Amino acid sequence: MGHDLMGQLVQYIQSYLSSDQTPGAAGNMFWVLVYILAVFVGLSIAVIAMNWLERKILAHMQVRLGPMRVGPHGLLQPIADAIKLLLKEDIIPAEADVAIFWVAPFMVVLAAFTVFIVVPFGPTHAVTDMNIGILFMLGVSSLSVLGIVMAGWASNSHYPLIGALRSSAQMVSYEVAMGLAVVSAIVMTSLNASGTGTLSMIGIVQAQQEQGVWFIFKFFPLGLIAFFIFAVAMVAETNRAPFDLAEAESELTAGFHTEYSGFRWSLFFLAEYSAMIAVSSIAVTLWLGGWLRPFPNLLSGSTWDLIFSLFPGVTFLFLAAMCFFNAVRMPKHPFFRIQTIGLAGFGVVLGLIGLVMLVPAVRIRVQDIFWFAAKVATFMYLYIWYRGTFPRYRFDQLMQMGWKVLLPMGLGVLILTATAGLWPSIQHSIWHP
Amino acid sequence: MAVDTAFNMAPVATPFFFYMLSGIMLIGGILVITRKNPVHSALALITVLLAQAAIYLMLYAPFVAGVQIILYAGGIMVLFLFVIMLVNIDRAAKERTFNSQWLVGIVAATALGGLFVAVYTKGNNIFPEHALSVIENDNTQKVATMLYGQYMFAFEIASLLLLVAIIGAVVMAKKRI
Amino acid sequence: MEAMLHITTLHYLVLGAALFLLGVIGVLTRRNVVIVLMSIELILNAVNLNLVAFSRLWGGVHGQIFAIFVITDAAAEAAVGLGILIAFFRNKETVNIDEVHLLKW
Amino acid sequence: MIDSNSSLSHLDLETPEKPFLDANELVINMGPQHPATHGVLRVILRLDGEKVLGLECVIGYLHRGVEKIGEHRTYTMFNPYVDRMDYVAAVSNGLGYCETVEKLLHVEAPPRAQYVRVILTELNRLASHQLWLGTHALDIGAITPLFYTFRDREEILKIYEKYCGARLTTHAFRIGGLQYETYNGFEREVKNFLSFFRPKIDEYEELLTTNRIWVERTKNVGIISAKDCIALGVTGPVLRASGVKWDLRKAQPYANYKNFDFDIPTCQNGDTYDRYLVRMAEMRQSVRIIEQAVEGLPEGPVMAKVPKVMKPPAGEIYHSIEAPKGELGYFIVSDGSTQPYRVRVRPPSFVNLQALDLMCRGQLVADVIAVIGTLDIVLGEVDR
Repeated sequence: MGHDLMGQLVQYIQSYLSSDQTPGAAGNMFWVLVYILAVFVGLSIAVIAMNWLERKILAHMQVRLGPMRVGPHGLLQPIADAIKLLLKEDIIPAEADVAIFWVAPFMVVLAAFTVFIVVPFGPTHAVTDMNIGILFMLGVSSLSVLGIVMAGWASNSHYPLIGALRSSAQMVSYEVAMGLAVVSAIVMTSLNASGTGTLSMIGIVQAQQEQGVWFIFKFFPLGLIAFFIFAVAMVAETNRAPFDLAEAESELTAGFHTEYSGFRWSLFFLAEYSAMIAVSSIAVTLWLGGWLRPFPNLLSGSTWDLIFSLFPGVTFLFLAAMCFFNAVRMPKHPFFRIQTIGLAGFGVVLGLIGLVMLVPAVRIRVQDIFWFAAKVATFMYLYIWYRGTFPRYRFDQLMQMGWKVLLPMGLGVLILTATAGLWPSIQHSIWHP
Repeated sequence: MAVDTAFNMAPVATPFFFYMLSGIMLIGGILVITRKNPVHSALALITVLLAQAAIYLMLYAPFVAGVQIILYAGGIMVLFLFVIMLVNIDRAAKERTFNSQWLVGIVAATALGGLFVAVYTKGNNIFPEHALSVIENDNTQKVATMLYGQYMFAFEIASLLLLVAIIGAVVMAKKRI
Repeated sequence: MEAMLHITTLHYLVLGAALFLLGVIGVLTRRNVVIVLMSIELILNAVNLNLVAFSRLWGGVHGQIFAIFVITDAAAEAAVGLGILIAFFRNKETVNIDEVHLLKW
Repeated sequence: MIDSNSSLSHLDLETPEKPFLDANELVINMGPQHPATHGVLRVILRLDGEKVLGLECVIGYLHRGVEKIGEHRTYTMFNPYVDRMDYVAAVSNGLGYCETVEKLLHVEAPPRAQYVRVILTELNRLASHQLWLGTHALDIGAITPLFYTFRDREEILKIYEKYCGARLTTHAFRIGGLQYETYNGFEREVKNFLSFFRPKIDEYEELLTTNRIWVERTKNVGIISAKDCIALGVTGPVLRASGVKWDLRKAQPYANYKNFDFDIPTCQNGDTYDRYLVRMAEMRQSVRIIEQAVEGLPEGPVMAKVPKVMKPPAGEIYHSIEAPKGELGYFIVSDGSTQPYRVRVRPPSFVNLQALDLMCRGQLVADVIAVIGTLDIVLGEVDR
């Protein structure tokens, strides 16, 4: 009986492997849990990596080195920071509304992490494929504003309150422009034989695959403008420079999380970065072809497929080579011995991952994830770049930008996209009434 | 079970989720009307709204669920919180929570509740026993077709209503226009 | 027990009725205008729940569309209501509904 | 101090504007611990939402009683203290003090000393403006210029360190001239610095001058008219950005600025962007002055004949110089003893800070930060 149960369990687990659906759609709870765990772990690693990368890239933009002490080239700095944050005293201001003060960071984190259950890392690499995928993502990510408002209010202090008011107004207004840009991409999905569009994240990417063009290039320059609107709105939505008014350091000290410290503060930090990844995923899915590799039409054929499928492994091998190169360049001093060994060890790990990714069975499955991640990483780099380049907008200018520039632009693009999509039939009805 | 297929109203573990969500909603609703601090009330109301969105999902109405989250939880409630922060609640916190006619209110509500109970116990069998089976996947498409087809006029009226509401709100809230 | 385990339309209706009653009690008994407005939202949501449950019962989407219109209404109502609240607060410096007893001040 | 003609009567600084939502006036304490108040300035902001109805500066957190200390030190001993006032432009402070006492003593520093003083003071102006630019841009949200300016300011500080052994509080000048002859290669290093620095100004401007957000954030922010500037006694780049061509280096030439050929940059609007432009142009002019001074650096002694124990004749003197931040004046009363009877400093930051309330009325919170940055205050000088 016990053996039978085990057999059934194994069969249940294996049954999913042959299906070509997401685990949520296939209804396989085991793989749903596996995927959720994978997404969670991957996201945490991405946030840690992003933390290090932001400091390093920003530092190099600003003629300095950034973290260098903890681990080789400061690689262990995020971990050291995490330990520091967890060990810090958890301060709750005396006059704070304790219950809401507690709930707020969890609300923000919840909103930032929940959206990832519909993000399609590949045709089957998503926790589930919802019929209202994009609506769900926008909706749930808009919940984080509630957490921010609560955090600002519960702190019972003026700077957090102003920060919270600023960010709530900002996020609500930019959601409108963002929504319009998203709608114009969704209109593009309906340009197929049956004339029905889709809100499903996987469906949107598949529509781009079927139409043979990424939506950013569709109806040039309409797709590009819609993408631009979204790209601006998403920076505002995540409260990042140059729209970081809510946590403007020089004005409001730290905005809505001024009174937070330690673990709770780190939750805000985590939420901010995962929200950045989330909105970038939306942009990638809607306009940049999601998991599709570049130039699927131009460079088609099995040879090109093979070459592009080698990219993930080669990238990791390249990173490993960089590690070895820098390990060799490390100063030959006993003080640096551990760091050199650590860097080389890190290179070995990266190299092994790269080698595993070159195995045919693996590389077919991971290449989608790789292309998706690479596109998202581009956005992450842009975020850092903005931060290094732009001064901060003022509140009224921000509102002006949202309501007087992006919103009319979004409406115009939506109307023009719809017109362009219907143009063949309009033409038809004009010539053949 | 034979009933199961005919009663194809919801996916796995529906009773559990239904009771959990209704519990959350009822507790949240009670908190909304009893909390002294409006921010706590708003938090409770948000919980109610989110639980209700989940119930919409159980009722195979994903689009309404999405609209509920975006509009209610992400939009209207933010407006509420915004206004609560704008108006000074220090004084409100010191005052009585309920007004002098709370007894009248309870009695009226009880009477209304009695009416509901009467209707539901008497009229139970006017509803068909078996819900029709629907496909979840084209819900959005169906809603869209209906909204821009049969209900086009109502849709336009709603947009006009929103316009009027915008102007009204601005006129009300702004001192100098 | 059997009736408890099979979730029928009636279950949703009862839930909706309960929420509706909570909303009514809130509207009738609270003094804070903001919470009165929230109670109205509660009432509207109870109605929405019924509409969607019926829509599920008949297998169409008419009820859902009605629910969407109700949500639109709720947004308009909240905007205007809160606008009035701010105008009121500016003049009387209170959010107490008992003090709204003059048509002109 | 203010005669009846240029009165402040048109400035109603007492009554703040009526708030929009009466009950909802928000009072915020910005500082003394705040990232954007440049030290320990405390600004009590009265806000309506984000709009500033009025503000009040609370100063004195850094008060050390420099003026009082002056009454208990000999003239020579007091010299290092003035470096600690505007610690960003310590050399200018020293120049002002030394020249004042020299005037009181009726001695004049020899030409070589004068030239070296000009070089060091103008280098100091560059350093001060660089620090201003970096922190001002940081306040407005551009974090990168800070690191650029600090990188280049380092080169100036290196020259100071080589010349007098100190980087910040230099104590470079002595009453009657200089204590040290310049080191070997001083001229070459200054010239190298100039050729290194000239493209850097373009680099800063490239980052900011045409940056859309920077322009939007600074144009029409914190406007102050020439009339108000004069009424409040505001001097320096703030005054010049409002259109008044007033620079003590030209108006009342000291050291030997009259030998150098340079322009006084001015702008018309008196907003934050204009003040930025004026300071950037001033940096270029400073480079010009240093160039001429290094070219024409005469030979000769660096110290005039001054008595070991200074006993200036009884009397009083007011002398002012154009410090990077505006008119820096010293008023010294001598009773004929070795110690001054009274020392009074007219620090530019202190006077300019008065304009903060006027410039911020009706602006937003974010503009207050920009205006504090553009006034270029140093609290060490405000509080003394």
